[in-house]
Amino acid sequence: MSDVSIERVPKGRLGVWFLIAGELVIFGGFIACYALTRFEYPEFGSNEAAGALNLWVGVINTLILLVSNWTMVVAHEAALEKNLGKMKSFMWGTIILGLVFLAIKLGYEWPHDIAEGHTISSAKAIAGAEPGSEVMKVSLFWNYYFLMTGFHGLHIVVGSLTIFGVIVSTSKGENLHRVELAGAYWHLVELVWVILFPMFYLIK
Amino acid sequence: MSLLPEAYSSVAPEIGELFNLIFVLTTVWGLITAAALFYGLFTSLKKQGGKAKYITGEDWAQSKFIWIPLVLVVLCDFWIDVKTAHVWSMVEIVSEQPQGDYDIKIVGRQFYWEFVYPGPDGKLFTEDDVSVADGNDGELVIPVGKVVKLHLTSADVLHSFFVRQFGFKNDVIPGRIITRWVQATKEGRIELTCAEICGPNHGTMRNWVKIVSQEEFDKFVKNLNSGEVAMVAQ
Amino acid sequence: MADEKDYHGKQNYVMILGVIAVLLIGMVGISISMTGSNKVIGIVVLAAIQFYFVLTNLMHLKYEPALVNLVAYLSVVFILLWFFGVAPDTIMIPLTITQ
Amino acid sequence: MPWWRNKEIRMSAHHEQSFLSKYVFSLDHKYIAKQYTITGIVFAFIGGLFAVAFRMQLAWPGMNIPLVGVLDGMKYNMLVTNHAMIMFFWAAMPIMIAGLGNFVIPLMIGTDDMAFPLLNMLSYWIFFLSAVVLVLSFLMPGGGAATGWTMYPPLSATQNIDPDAGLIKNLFTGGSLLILAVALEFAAILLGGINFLVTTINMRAKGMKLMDVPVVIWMIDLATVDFMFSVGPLVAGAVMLLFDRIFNTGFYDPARGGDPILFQHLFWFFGHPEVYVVLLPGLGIVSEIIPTFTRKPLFAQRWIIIMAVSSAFIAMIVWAHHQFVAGIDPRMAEFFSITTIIISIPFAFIMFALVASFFGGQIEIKTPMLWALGFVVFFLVGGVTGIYNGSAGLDMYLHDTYFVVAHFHYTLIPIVFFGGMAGLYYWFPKSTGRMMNEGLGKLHFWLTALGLNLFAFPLFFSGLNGEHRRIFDYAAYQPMMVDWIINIRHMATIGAIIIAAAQLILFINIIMSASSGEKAGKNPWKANTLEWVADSPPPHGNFATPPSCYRGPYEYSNPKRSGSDFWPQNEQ
Repeated sequence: MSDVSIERVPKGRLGVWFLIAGELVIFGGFIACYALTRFEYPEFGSNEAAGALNLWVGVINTLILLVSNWTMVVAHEAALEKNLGKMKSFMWGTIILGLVFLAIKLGYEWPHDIAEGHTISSAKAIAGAEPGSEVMKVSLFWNYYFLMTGFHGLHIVVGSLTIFGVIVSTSKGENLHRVELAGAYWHLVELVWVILFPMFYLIK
Repeated sequence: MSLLPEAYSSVAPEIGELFNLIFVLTTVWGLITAAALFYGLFTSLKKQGGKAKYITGEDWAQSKFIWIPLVLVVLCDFWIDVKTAHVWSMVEIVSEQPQGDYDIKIVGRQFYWEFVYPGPDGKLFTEDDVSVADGNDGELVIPVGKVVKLHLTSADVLHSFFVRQFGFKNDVIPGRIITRWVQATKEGRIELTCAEICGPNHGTMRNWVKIVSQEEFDKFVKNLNSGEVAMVAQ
Repeated sequence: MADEKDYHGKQNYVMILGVIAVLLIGMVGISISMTGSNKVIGIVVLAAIQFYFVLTNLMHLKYEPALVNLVAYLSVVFILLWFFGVAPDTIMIPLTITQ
Repeated sequence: MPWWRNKEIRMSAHHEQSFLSKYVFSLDHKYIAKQYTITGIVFAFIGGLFAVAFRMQLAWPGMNIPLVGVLDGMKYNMLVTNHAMIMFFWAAMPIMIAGLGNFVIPLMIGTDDMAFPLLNMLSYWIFFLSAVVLVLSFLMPGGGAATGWTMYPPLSATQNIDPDAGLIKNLFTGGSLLILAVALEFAAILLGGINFLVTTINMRAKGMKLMDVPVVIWMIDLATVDFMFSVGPLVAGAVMLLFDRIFNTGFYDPARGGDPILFQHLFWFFGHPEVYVVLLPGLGIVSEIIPTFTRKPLFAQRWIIIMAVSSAFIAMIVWAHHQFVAGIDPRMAEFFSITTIIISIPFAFIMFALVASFFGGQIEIKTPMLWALGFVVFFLVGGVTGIYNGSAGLDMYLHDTYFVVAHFHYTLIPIVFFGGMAGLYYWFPKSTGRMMNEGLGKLHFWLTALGLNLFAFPLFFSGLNGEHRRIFDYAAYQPMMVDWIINIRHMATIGAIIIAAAQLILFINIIMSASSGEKAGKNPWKANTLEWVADSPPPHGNFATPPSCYRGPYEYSNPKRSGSDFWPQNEQ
């Protein structure tokens, strides 16, 4: 009864890939819904909606996430070389970069948007607005924006916790394969972001 | 006797034919399968000292007994598909619908139906449309033999416009106007119901469709325009 | 996992990240310069390439056996199926509000 | 390191387990299976009582129903909604997927436990949490959700909602909590499903090729795959619906540019494969039992598996046949109508193959076989009536009538109830070590079958006559108040009551047999698959020595085998 199947896939990796597939379908649901609505309403690109997002902050955030993925793969290589010190420090680097990403999103972008009156609970924004008017559709854009970036942020938190757990559980150099599994989950966050970023920031 | 209610619209008989086709095919297949099942069951019950045959069904000599019926099933499916496409496109696809003689807008509301008739200008979707809601003489009145375009929409939640004798139903959806057509074939007074759950009083959301002769219908329209039927505020 | 070490070949991650960063800059450039539908198309194409790059190189999908590839790509395929199944009756039907 | 990490400790049959780690937070797949199954049966009984309650209202309007009182429209809708919700997500899913899979997969592929025991336990306790949230949702002010189990917005997005009341108050309403409970339930089954797939792929006994894996495990894994790929959009849609309720967003509000149809697509993209998620394991159970009791191989086993795979794929592209009359694009509707009719082909093949398996056998009708026969016969009725609804042109008329109700009760009751009972009677000796009482079992079957047909068959005719669903009192509808339709309502109600009452026999049988049934040996049914190699009940760690597999699971009456008419997979 070996843990490695005829396809030579260790069970941990197989499980993580099934998990990733499930997550991809969930995110895919959100993304498809947004895309359908986006195609329906050009209003989503107006300066009140997508135009109001700060493109350059978004670019900086994307680069931060990219670098965090690089640190993660380096950590994985270190794990293959059984270089525990390097591995651990790079995983900490990943966590910190992830938190910086969150800090920028939750600490700067969201407050900035909310200060401009774009909140997820759009009751105030649409008060007295004509049904089906542009104001309404703009508020729908912000609903999607907060929902999906929030969901993505949630995955960054979960990923960071996972990596932290891996740091703890690999401290004595056992079950190093978990580094790659945590890494795969972390790359999922990037995978989703490379779709979310252009959808919200670039297609105006 | 037919299992479906009496047909009042030009499409209902077509739907009845489709039903009969499917009814015959599925019943025949179901009976054949059941007969085979019970035959096989009762002819091969456990006997003392008997030994079961070793049949894997892998080679053609054995598996042809289910491949050939399967091919026949596929043919029947194809038959049903063709007939279905015919009926469906006749009723639903807008480009294949006949020219309408008269337009009526039907608005589903919790928990009653509102019927909007064209005003004096004879056109729907203009200011002078006359709205007749449940309560005051609020039945849907349509002329017999004419193609009436029904523009279905809703003001709050999902409802479903369902007249049994017309043979079709359609959900009414807030934010959309769905156009269906009906050509009544005989006069009468038949029931209009809501077939999509729309809240606690869904069970009471019903009304009548009154199919009248052309003269009566003209009279009805005149009354509408002269305002004898009370207007219902939006 | 005994076979963990010889599971992957070495690859130059700096270059991969460089490619992704270049694609990112390209997308930003398109969104600033172009307009209309070619802008959307260009951005979508570049995003798809990025997606593919992250999936294969960062997530090491290109080293995984067929089974895992199947699982990963099926999830994308089914979402596309859903999208194109729904598109005809959300995009093409205009919304009209009844009070 | 923690004790569950250590395979040696975990799997040794003799290590001491505290009461908590043995029965409550157990990591043993057999106990988790029992937990799932028992929870499922309890909820099935609750859901059944709901059904009896509103059936009584339909038969005798305005009567004072015991435990429920006099129903009004709201209460009636609430009972209907939660009957469907409970039966699907808290009875069918835990019993047919989680309970069955957890019990049979490791035993049948000859391994000691699931791939991730901790994940397995986690999955059950998330499921338990979801069940608690579900029960809470009934107790909220304004009662539970009353929007139909499909939760179509805008109704479900606005019911019991006060936009100014704020997040917490709107979260603690029946509808919101129901959505939350469903989401938790999905998470639980998803974790369990990952576990099943990894276990089947990685931990098969030595020499077990994919085609040697018993059909039931193929079916469970296919169901899991369908679930995994289809549930995503609904999770997304449920979160959006929840936000519509608690954050006052406008995803499904047409006035704000949202679209109610979007939710229907999200829902049915999951909702249709969901039917196959519970159907395939039922077919699997039956295709285990039929070879065992006919003493001959399963007819065209390889092709049954291939057809099941293809049906699992087609099931993902038929979802919109639930929306023919929902105002979707007519051309798409034609496409979906064709795919829907096409899906009858694989299932026609499987039914033919099951029937062909009878011919030339030595059939011994023990209780499990009786339930399996019931499955085949009644599922035939449900299957052929599916064609009526699949044909778009006819569904225009039949949609949302009692014809649909009769159809899906004729599919789901055979699948979940008869299939599940067949499995219960078949594997009960393995899981408890004692046989179940044959006489009580047969009585249970005949009463249930009588109840089913009395309940569901007449509804076909009232449905064809246009009686539409979810009406709590037909007094207003004169065409629906003619005598024969009223009689049909009475018959259906009596049938439902008979089904509910018949389950008392099951409880008596389980309790009696588990305590004082006759001892079952290792292999009471003389079956081939690997679970019958282990002791009954299997010890912690299942097999004394890991078995290895030499041939397919259905080698009955093989002429090469002299002496006995069965040839266990693990014997040379």
